[in-house]
Amino acid sequence: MKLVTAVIKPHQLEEVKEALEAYGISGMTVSEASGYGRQRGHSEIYRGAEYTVDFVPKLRVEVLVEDMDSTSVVDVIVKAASTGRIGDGKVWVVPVEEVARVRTGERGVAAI
Amino acid sequence: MKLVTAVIKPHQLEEVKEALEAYGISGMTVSEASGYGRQRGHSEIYRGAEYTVDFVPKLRVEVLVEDMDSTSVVDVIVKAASTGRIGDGKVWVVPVEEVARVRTGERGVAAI
Amino acid sequence: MKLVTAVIKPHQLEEVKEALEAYGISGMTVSEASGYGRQRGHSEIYRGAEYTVDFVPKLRVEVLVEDMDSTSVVDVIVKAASTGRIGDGKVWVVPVEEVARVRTGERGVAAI
Amino acid sequence: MENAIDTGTTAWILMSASLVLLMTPGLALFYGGMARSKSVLNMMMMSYGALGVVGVIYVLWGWSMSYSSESILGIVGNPLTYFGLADTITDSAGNYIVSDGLPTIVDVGFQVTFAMITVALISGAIADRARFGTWLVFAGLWATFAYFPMAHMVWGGGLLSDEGPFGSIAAPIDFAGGTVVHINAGVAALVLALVIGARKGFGKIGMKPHNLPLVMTGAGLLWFGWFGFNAGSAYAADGVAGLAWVNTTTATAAAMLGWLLVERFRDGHATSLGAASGIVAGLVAITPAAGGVSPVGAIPLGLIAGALSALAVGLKYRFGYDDSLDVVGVHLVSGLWGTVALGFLATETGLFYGGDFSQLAVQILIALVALVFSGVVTLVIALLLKVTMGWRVDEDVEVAGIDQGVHAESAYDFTGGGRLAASGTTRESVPAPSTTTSEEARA
Amino acid sequence: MENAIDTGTTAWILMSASLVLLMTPGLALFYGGMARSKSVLNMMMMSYGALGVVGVIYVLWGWSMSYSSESILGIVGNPLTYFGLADTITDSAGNYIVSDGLPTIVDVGFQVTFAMITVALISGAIADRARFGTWLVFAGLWATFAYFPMAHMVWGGGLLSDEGPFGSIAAPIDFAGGTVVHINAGVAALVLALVIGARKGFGKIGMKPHNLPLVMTGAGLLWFGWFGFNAGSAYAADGVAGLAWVNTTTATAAAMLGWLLVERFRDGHATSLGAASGIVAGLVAITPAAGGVSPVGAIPLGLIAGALSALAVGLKYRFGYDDSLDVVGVHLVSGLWGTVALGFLATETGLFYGGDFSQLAVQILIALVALVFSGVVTLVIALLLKVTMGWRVDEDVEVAGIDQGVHAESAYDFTGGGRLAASGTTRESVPAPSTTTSEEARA
Amino acid sequence: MENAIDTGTTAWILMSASLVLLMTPGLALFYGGMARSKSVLNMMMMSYGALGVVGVIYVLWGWSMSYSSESILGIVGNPLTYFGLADTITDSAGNYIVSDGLPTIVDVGFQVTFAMITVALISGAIADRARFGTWLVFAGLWATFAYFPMAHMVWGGGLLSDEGPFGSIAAPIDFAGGTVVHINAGVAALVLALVIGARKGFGKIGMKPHNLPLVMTGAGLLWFGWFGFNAGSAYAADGVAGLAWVNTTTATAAAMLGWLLVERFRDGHATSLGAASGIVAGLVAITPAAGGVSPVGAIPLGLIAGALSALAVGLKYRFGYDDSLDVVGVHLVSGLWGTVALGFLATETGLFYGGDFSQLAVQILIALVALVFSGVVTLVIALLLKVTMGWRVDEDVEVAGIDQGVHAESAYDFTGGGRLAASGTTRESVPAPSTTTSEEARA
Ligand SMILES: Nc1ncnc2c1ncn2[C@@H]1O[C@H](COP(=O)(O)OP(=O)(O)O)[C@@H](O)[C@H]1O
Ligand SMILES: Nc1ncnc2c1ncn2[C@@H]1O[C@H](COP(=O)(O)OP(=O)(O)O)[C@@H](O)[C@H]1O
Ligand SMILES: Nc1ncnc2c1ncn2[C@@H]1O[C@H](COP(=O)(O)OP(=O)(O)O)[C@@H](O)[C@H]1O
Repeated sequence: MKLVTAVIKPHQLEEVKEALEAYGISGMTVSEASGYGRQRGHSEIYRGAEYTVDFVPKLRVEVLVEDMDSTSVVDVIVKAASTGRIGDGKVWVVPVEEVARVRTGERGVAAI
Repeated sequence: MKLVTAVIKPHQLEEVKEALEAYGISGMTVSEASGYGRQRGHSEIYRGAEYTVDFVPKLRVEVLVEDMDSTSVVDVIVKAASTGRIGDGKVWVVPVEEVARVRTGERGVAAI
Repeated sequence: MKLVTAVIKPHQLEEVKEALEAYGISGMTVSEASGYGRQRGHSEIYRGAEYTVDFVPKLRVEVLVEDMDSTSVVDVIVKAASTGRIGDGKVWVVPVEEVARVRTGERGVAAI
Repeated sequence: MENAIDTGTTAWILMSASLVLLMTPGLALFYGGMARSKSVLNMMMMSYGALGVVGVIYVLWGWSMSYSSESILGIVGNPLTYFGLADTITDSAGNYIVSDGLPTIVDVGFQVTFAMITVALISGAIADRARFGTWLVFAGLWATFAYFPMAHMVWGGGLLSDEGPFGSIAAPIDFAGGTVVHINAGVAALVLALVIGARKGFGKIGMKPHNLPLVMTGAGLLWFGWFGFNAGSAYAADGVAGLAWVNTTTATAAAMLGWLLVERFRDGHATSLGAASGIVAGLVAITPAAGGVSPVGAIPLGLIAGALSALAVGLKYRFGYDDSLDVVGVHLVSGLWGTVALGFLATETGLFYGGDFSQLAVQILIALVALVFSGVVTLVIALLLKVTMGWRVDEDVEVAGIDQGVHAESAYDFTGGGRLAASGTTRESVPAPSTTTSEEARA
Repeated sequence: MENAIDTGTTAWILMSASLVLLMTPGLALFYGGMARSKSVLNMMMMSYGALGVVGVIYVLWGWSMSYSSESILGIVGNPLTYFGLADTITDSAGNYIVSDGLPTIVDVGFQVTFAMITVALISGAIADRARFGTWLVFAGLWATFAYFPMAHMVWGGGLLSDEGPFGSIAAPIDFAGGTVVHINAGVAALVLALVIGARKGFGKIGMKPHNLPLVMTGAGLLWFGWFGFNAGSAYAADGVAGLAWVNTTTATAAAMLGWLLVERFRDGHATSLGAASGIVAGLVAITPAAGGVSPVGAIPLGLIAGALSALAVGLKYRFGYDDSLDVVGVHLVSGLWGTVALGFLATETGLFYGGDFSQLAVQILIALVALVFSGVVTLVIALLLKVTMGWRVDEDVEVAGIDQGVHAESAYDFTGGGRLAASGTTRESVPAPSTTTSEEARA
Repeated sequence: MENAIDTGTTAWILMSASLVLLMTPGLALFYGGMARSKSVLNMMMMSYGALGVVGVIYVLWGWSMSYSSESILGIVGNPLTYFGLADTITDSAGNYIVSDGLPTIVDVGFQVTFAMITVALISGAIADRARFGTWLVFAGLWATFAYFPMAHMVWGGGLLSDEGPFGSIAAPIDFAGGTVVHINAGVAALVLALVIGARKGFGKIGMKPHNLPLVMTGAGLLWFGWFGFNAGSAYAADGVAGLAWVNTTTATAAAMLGWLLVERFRDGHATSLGAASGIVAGLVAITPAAGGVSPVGAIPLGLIAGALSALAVGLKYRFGYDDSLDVVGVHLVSGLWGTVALGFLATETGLFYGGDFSQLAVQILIALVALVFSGVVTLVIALLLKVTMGWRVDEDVEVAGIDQGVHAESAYDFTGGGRLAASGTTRESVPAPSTTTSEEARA
């Protein structure tokens, strides 16, 4: 099994979710994150003092998938998350040795 | 070494923490997350307009363990996090190639 | 490729960022986390009732790197994040099988 | 009745009424900030609901039950005498009815706000777990059967007034509502907490305030509004109002210090929740005494109120009643203290000012009557509602958060609207009620 | 003009002016809480901006255009008569000018606050997307060409007053501003929403309130401030003020219940946003009627206002205009209802009190004139600004958040200052404007 | 002394006192919102602490030191004359003492609120780093040795009043407290910032406001409360009060625009913090001038105040003093400007109104005396406390957050109580102080 992690722009979540659902994957875990990269942050000004905020808001999406799905899922996410502008994010794949579903105790592919 | 990641219901954190502690593991890193899966979200209504919130609050627990502990730790977490209801979450294991403790610079198992 | 994850003290982020930049790495994803370990939490008191807060605020930094950089990056982070006091955090390395840049669809090392 | 309006007094009572009305939103902040973020809206809604229900029934039968000239056994006024404010606003010639320089309709406005805040106070005892519909019905019943009678007994010439049986010992003193408001609400809170039962996890899991700046803001607004409550109760823009104003400030300042001192020595830390709570304790304690003590007397009165309430809030853990936001510890305890303290500190009749024990005795007696009366009436209403409408929300709702389950809302969304919480789609709601529990299975 | 000051009345109007001024910050909370966290500051700034602009122009030409004795065709006062408050404060002997016991300068203070809040009300229709500079200019123009004339027509002895053409049918009733304030602002809101256009994603993506405790606090402060608005409009500390006070409270309480009932039956849940909105709907509806109905009449008036507005807020989805915070559904609808309801409920001339249709006819007529006048004037100003300054911020700014793009601020930082948001460095700003869009490439 | 009460004036001063009291909670919001989320409670507690300490000492010796008829060298009143308000409330016959239609006890209430807010203002300079106990002691000492004497000198017939040495040049004008309140507090803030020293990381790491809607709410409440401050200082419900009211509004509106204009041109963005700050700068500047200028004169007075303070807040980075929330830039600078501007704009004696230089000279003189007096007294008190109690919390506490370290609280918990923050267990606290530093090792 694989863990596909994607860092995406917050506004693209809905499209990523729908694309994954269309592909047949209906589970994921999302958390808030701040990204640093080519995309610039912004400046804020409080009583004349300027603050540079280097980080931009991102979401971090994690999807557990079967081995054979991993490449396609990366494709699906890349497509759905893309706006064509700098800062669209990254997707990466990590090997997973074991998965368990808490409720049932199932292991392996059945637990996804 | 392994990294055991668990997505659990927020209310179960205390029990997971205590179970891990009882097992002999006393370090972990927790972050907030939102889960999507079989468990339904909820609806909210503002001035008659209905909003569906698809995600449910979860916590994401990460525990670095020695290779030999990983199976037992998964068992411990599954047991402690379980309420028997949909949405109890997932646990997965990923291989770790190197670990370092920042304070001392120790590497490997000693750093956990 | 590798994914280097570091759990650090919030105040050290700026130094870690600068150290990585000096090393030549200018992308990372950061999220908020709560840590549990040797470092103590604190107590709060509301109308005479004491609450123990076991977790301490941490940041979780993720950096995708080329295979050959991973050891040095761990060193760089350990050095920059260290204050010499308990709770300075952990750094760990996980193998990555694939990376994609969302905007361009590039894969592999080019996508980092 | 003289017909000449004193415009200064009228201006002051119009303003005082406005100030006391503001106390209920202020209380909503004070209570709401102490609740958890998943139940702050419900907490605030109980206060706002009290405004809604009492605001309507007061003009119908509340005023008449409180101030009707036809007293029923000295316990309550006849609700029909002035039903719908008949014969209250203008006389047969169409002129506004004026009493002691004040148009009676202004007095109605002033009085309705007292009824509102008193009902709202009770809600602090039942955070996170009460059905909203049951609360609204309770608000109407309790105002009718507990508040209006108490107002009649103390201020409407009833049993606990000068003209009542205790009047022969000494004139009972309740300047602005120690018995009618604070003992009354405090006892009701205790009874409700017992009848409704504790929250799941009470005393075990942490239930800390989610927003202390709101709590402090609420305390600030309460202090501000309380000037209408206390100094307005002079019913004139005069020296007595001024004295009540100064006493209110002095006792409140002292009570804040009293609470903080207890915390500093007991817990090692003076807290902001302590300061806010001390403010309220001081305001409660000075309420019956605002016109009857000296500013120097207000200092120990306040100091002791703050310290007593700081000690009393721990009792609920010992006795196991879930008075969630400490209505008993603050309002009942400081309300009793303020009422009884007059036996010592009343500038004319108190023990420390050369009086004998008669004032003290009368003060204890009226406090006891209020305790028993409010306790019995509240118990009957609370049990009646328990077996009919039911008080508790489902346990699932309590755990997931009453705001979501009952009001279908969440208090905060700081993710900027482009993030998780807004990932759903909007559609106009359809009549069918939506499911809002979070534990049900999809498909 | 008699020269004797009635200090009671003066005290009450000084206080009322202060109360009405507070309504604008209250509105900023009410609106700001309903906005998303990325645009709350801009939302609040539109209210505060109205305070700034109107505060300055009112003393220059606003008072004169509203209350000059030299009326221009009954539509507007001559701006030069009292320009800069000339001949308004003191007479040639240096004595304060007093009218009906009230120094005229106090009246100026009272009136300026009405102009401020009316302008601020409109901003609810254009959340998240308007250039701040254009809004400030609009505020000045709209106050000058829509508000001051309406104030003149209704209260300054102009066309819609007793002395106007409808006066022969029946004396038009607008006690505290149903036409001048609420219909006026409500129509302007509709026009602006149409001219400026909907937000990107309107009706599709969720745009839920980010902070409901702020909304409720705002509603509480509005209620409090509205006592100055309505009871202050009696222009005396007397029985009429008392009646207006009680009616304000009763109608508002009833409207809250009305809104909650509609929600309970339609949606299955009574919400806190509904309670806050019902409060405002009730306050709006009772505004023209505060001195003209009985407290018992105020109950149905309020109840229906709450229910009507609860139903009306859905219209924008049907018709596709992005009146973001429902100024039309609340202020226009309840403002019309309150104005027209007087035809039925006015205690002397209403249909239900034995009057004939003349009051109803007049009320409908003044509402219609206000509708048309405000609609036309607002349309002209809005289009003028559209082609000159432009109304909309860049789409990038709208998406990333107008607070960041326009004001270079973010409303909240709960990470404790040692976390992400503060990882940047501070430096004193240099004159060159900084780039604040988040989509630009680095190097 | 005439004994007839003017109830209108009394109503207005009762209300004004209430309004000024509300300013301190308003200030707590204004300051608290500007602090970081880890120190907002401490920031608010310094204001509330000022309420507590001054509230008690004022009735003991504050009133007497300010207004005793026994002046000590024109510098301060004898604290014993009216100690504990002896001979202040009622005369020997038991009648309330009345002066110019106002019961003296009402005046006491009005005055105590000025002392409270003045002390609280100073705390903005020492955010995030001061021991709470030391602050409370400072509050008492500073009120006693800096505020009460200044009040005596300016308003109590002392050195800076008409009867003082400058009176022969021209009557000094300080209508509502430019010298006593703003210059006094502003200088004290500068001295404290210097004595206590800068926060760790000052000027290097970002210390941005954590909650700007709170800041704006605070500014709104301050504006509202300031009507009591300025229009109440007319000591009557009359035309002067009305003029002060209108001037307060006009100058404040203009100052907001002035600040925003500077920001727009210098930084490219008009900010909400700028609007809130401009409001306060305008209120400060008009304070001494509220009764002495015309509304048209109030426009430039406010506009320049806003612009000046907008420019002045940057000075601390240049000179390196950590006046955390810009008490110097706002209160000292606009306080000086308002005091001196009277030399030009005073409608009877100002240069622009045909007066000679004498008013200007006197205004500069009283400002200078206030500067020096307050500077010296504050320095002595601050140094004394530095060597005795100590001013700074541990660096660990400063870094982790003073709310946690000193008050053992955290301001916010938005995780819903079922998440991280509540994962601990509750237990009733035991007398032993708990460890709250986060850097200590476990076992
Ligand atoms: N080396 C990296 N490791 C981890 N995350 C990265 C890395 N580089 C970029 N990211 C994440 O991807 C996001 C987008 O990257 P950025 O360089 O801004 O744009 P793009 O990928 O379009 O070139 C960043 O905000 C950050 O969250
Ligand atoms: N494929 C997946 N990848 C990552 N996380 C998942 C996946 N499926 C489920 N999850 C996480 O597990 C949680 C529980 O899953 P859910 O399907 O609701 O219940 P259950 O595991 O009890 O069948 C989800 O809320 C989500 O956080
Ligand atoms: N076994 C573990 N798995 C995951 N994270 C851990 C583990 N142990 C510690 N951590 C993380 O590292 C942080 C620092 O650990 P701690 O034991 O407090 O100090 P130190 O590493 O200096 O000995 C913890 O707060 C936690 O976030």
